[in-house]
Amino acid sequence: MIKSILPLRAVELGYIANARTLLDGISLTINRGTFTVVLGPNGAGKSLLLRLLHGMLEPSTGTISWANGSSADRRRRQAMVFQRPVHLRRSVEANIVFALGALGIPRKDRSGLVQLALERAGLTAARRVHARLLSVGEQQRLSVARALAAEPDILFLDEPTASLDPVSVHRIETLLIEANARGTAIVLVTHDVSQARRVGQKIVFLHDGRINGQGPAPSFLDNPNSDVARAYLAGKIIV
Amino acid sequence: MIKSILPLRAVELGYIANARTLLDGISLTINRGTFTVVLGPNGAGKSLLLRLLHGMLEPSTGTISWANGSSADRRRRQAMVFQRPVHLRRSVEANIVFALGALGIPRKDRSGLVQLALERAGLTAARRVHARLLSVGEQQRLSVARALAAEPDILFLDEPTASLDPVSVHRIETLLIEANARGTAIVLVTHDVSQARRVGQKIVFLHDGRINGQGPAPSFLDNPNSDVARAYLAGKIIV
Amino acid sequence: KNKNYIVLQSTTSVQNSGLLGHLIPIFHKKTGVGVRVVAVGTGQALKNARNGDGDVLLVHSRAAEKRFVSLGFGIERHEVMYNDYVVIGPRHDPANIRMIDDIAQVFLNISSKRVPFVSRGDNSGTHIRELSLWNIAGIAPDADGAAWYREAGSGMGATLNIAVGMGAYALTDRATWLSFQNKGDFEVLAQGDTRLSNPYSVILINPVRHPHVNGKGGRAFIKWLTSPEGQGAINAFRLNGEQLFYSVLKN
Amino acid sequence: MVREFREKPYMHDLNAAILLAAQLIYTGDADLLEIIGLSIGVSLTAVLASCVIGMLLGAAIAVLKFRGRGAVTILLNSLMGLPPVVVGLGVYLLLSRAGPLGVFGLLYTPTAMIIAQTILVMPIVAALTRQVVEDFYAEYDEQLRSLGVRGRRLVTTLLWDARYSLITVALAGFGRAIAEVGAVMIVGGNIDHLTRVMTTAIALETSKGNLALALALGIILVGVSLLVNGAVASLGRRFGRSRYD
Amino acid sequence: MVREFREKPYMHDLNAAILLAAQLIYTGDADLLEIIGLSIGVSLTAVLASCVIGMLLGAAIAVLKFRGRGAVTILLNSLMGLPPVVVGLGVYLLLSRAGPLGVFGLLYTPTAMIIAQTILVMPIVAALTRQVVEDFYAEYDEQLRSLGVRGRRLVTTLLWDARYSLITVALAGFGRAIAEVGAVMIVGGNIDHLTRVMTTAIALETSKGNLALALALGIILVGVSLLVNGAVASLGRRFGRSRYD
Ligand SMILES: Nc1ncnc2c1ncn2[C@@H]1O[C@H](COP(=O)(O)OP(=O)(O)OP(=O)(O)O)[C@@H](O)[C@H]1O
Ligand SMILES: Nc1ncnc2c1ncn2[C@@H]1O[C@H](COP(=O)(O)OP(=O)(O)OP(=O)(O)O)[C@@H](O)[C@H]1O
Ligand SMILES: [Mg+2]
Ligand SMILES: [Mg+2]
Repeated sequence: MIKSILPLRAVELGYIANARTLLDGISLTINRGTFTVVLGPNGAGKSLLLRLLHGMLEPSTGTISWANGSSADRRRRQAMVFQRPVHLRRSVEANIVFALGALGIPRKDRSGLVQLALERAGLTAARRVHARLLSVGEQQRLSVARALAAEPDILFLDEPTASLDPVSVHRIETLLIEANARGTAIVLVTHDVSQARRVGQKIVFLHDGRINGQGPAPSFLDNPNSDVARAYLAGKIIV
Repeated sequence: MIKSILPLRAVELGYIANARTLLDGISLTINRGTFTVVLGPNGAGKSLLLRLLHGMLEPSTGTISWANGSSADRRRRQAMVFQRPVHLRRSVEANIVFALGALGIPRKDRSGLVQLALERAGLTAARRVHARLLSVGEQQRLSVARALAAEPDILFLDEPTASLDPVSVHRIETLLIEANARGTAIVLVTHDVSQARRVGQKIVFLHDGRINGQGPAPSFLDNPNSDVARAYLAGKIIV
Repeated sequence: KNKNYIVLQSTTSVQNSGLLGHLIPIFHKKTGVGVRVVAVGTGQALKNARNGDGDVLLVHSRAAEKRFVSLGFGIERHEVMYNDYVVIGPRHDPANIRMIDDIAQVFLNISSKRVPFVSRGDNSGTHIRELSLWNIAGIAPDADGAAWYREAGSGMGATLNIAVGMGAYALTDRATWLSFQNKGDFEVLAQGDTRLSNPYSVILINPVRHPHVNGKGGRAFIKWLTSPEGQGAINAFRLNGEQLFYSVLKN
Repeated sequence: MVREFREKPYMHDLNAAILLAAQLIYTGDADLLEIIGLSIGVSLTAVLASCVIGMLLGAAIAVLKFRGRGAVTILLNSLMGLPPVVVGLGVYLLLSRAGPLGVFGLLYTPTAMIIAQTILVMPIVAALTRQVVEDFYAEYDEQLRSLGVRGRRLVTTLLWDARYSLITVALAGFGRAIAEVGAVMIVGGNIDHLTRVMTTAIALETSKGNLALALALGIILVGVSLLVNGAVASLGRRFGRSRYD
Repeated sequence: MVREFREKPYMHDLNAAILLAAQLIYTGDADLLEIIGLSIGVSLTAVLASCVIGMLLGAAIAVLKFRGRGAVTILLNSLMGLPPVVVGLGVYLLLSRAGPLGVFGLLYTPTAMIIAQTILVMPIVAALTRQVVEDFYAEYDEQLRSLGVRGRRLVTTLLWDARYSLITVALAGFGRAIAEVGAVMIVGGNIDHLTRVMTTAIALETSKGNLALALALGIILVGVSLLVNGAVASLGRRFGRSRYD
């Protein structure tokens, strides 16, 4: 087992597309075992930021650097739950098996991990169902379980509980807190301020492509260090 | 202007796919100007029910009947916001124009309605952006604005605020309440119990493909007339 | 209708050898009538002509031509020229036919040595002649489903390509052979028997049956081709210094 | 063109063909240019006609629910295997003087060639379009039905949204048209200066045993295809295709 | 077969051809069955080979980022327009006694025909597969990259998920193979009882002027295509395709 690939250091990230500056001057460090919540209005650039950090897009400016590991390690030791889950045209179970295979998990370890993931997603009964036939919420749970399955060093989640019922929200939050306690760094995008309060250690507030205030979770949420964030938390931001 | 196509009457609806009974014995009436909220855990069949009512799927058993209108009227006088917004590969504005055209709105009336829809969605600045480049939340707002544009008799919404920031949620709720006040019947699926409390007149609780309790909004939520609903509202349902 | 051109349904040998490319400009210069050549197998040419798709025929299959005219599809049939058939084969001549004058003996040698022979097998003028030559030699080549006798079912050029590719003998008209480029180490091994003569005819497609036929232009073409001038032009055509076609007009 | 190269010594290998091709292009032989022009003209026209008919037809089959839809799809897929010679014969029988359309005198004209190639290419365009549009429609289906989009509007909307993928379909049709010889040979007649196109010229040279020249013409034909494809690609890029399209 | 119908009275219209086709099928002519068998055998084998190579190649081009990807795509699209006669000539030069592979004695054998058709069909399969897989990949791209799926695994995953759409691609390849005559004519030689297939038989009857018989054979060939397509469709249905696939 190699050392954790963390900390992740992003310096002055910027992203420009179609002549629009969508992200600008974002600097951020993610340490082992931390729990970061990214807040911000629709279109602020939260999903873009996650994509950059996860290596899905190349930043237009700035750099992203990891502390350890080959590029293959880095790929294998991080995971992301996308805002719109995408599943292969196969059964629920086969989707998890596939993901484990892709991550290089030895064949003998897979079946145990699959069981665990199915239980976590509450999909044990639906294991043979075609993944694309699941309800939206079930698909989202499958995504989260799949991402957690390989116990990554860092886990990016883009509004993973947006379509979940309250009980499922609670279960996912518990899973995240547990994983975090085992050392997985978590970066979570959400619109649910009370969720941020429940799970977050550090809040990053994004507005219009810039970090517009950040701080430790309870204190920042109670008393944000930026006007925009204060307005947002009071439910008053103009989109 | 023809009379409203409402009331909509569904009798003993059932839906079976791949030998699984997904909906069973659902009877429901939607009157003019009502606001119905459908609650229920992931996979309960909420989206399926909306699809059946909106005519996207044929029920396996039972009947759906409208009070008035030709089949073309019925299509034109109802609208639905799907759980996963789908937009054409064109600009934001062109998407709304297209929808209005499809609904048979005369050309001269369109541009005013487009302005209004853009404002409602908070997308006036993004009108020329390719719709598929919008953030998920923005796409969802576009869907809602598009559906509201033609002032339908009945509007089905499948978790329309799931990915929205709190301010946008508030704006959409206001728009729905306003439309409802103008006479549009609304059927809203949501996982947000406080949202149900804010906007709903009548709650329908769905569980495992069956209606498992229903009633007027505040009283049902405070004191549900079914055990399952009570457990769900207390955050305790086993999925 | 005043078309200033005729469509000539011709056999491929006169086209591929370049004869028509030699004759047509001379004719065009003299009369102002253009000639559009559709070069196909004799069978297809006759069929097209029956349907009225063309004005003049230039083919080489006496029996079929006579039938065509007797059925009223064509008029004014004239034999205009001839050349001859030859047997070609690989230089080392496994069947030992070189310099044999009697064509029947040539075919006997080939069949008795069971050396590969490629037949056109397409019912063309050349194919029919080949069959009659086997008949003269008293052999039924495809009777025993013999592997040495292959029906190519192709035009002359394609059949020659196959013969060269397989190292087999074949019967071909001399004009096509001389103008053929893919000879490899093949050469003419047997020739000269009078039974190898190959006469060509022109026929005007019957304007009574097919009113759109350009009778005027067609007649002009036939008249010119059979005139001393046209006959001279046929004799004058050379390919690599060799005369390929001989006029029927004795001069 | 023919005469010029007839006198070349015997050669049959690929190198000779490539050299010959280069030489033909370099000298800019007027006959060759005429033949290339006709090839492109006939095939592009046929493909255009095929796309107009075939794409509408294919998209309609993809989105409309009707009895026998499965059978029509199988038929369409089968017609991708229409042999050019058979199409040529069919068109010949139609256009022949003895045939029903004989009075128009279209046989042995470029128009006849266009008709034959259109019949040949249209099913290919339609069958491939059906598949492409059906794949797109899976995503749009409910949203468009919800909006009440039906019939002609549904078909054109999907064709427009699938336009970048349909370029490849059109190019497949073009490839089929520009390369085929059986149909144009029969209905065109390979008449010099009138209906001789690249493929019939190649067939002619092959039958003369001019294999090197035939191959050289073939190489040039592939070059022409490359040019057309390159032009289409750069047009496509011009009108920009983002990864979200 | 040939001899049997040679003496038929003059007929040239479609009706006669249809009648003749029915008669041929009814009598179950042994020669005809042999020819049909060879046609299907050669073309199916060639299509199988083309699919193995072409689908892997097409999918690889669709998903791998490399310099010159655009150029390769254009090349592939252009090669859909490879003229059969040219492919036939190329293979002929390779396999002829004087050619580099002459020692194997493959010329004028079914193997030669399979090789030629594979060269002809492979680019079509590859180019269409590239488009189909690229369209699918747009949806999967980020998810699969996030999972670290790359290289061979990426290619096979996408091919498997796109399998229903790729059936149409394979059928397009089959159509091309079963219908072409130029290549098999040159490398096969249309030798009776050895390399005669449906299309070369049709060309032969056409050159004899037996248009009705040629057309009848064409109709039978389309019928054969229908059977193959129908079989593929029913297999596809057997292994079920829901609307979510
Ligand atoms: N390639 C692109 N070209 C132009 N604009 C883009 C592109 N990609 C994203 N955008 C824009 O960037 C902005 C930020 O998008 P992003 O998806 O990161 O928002 P978000 O913060 O995740 O919002 P949400 O909460 O709605 O998910 C949006 O306004 C979107 O329209
Ligand atoms: N065609 C089908 N075949 C089999 N099962 C299906 C099919 N369509 C839907 N289902 C199943 O039906 C159930 C209900 O799906 P539906 O999308 O209606 O749930 P939902 O109540 O909207 O859930 P969510 O809150 O997650 O959106 C799910 O468990 C799903 O897997
Ligand atoms: Mg987002
Ligand atoms: Mg749902």
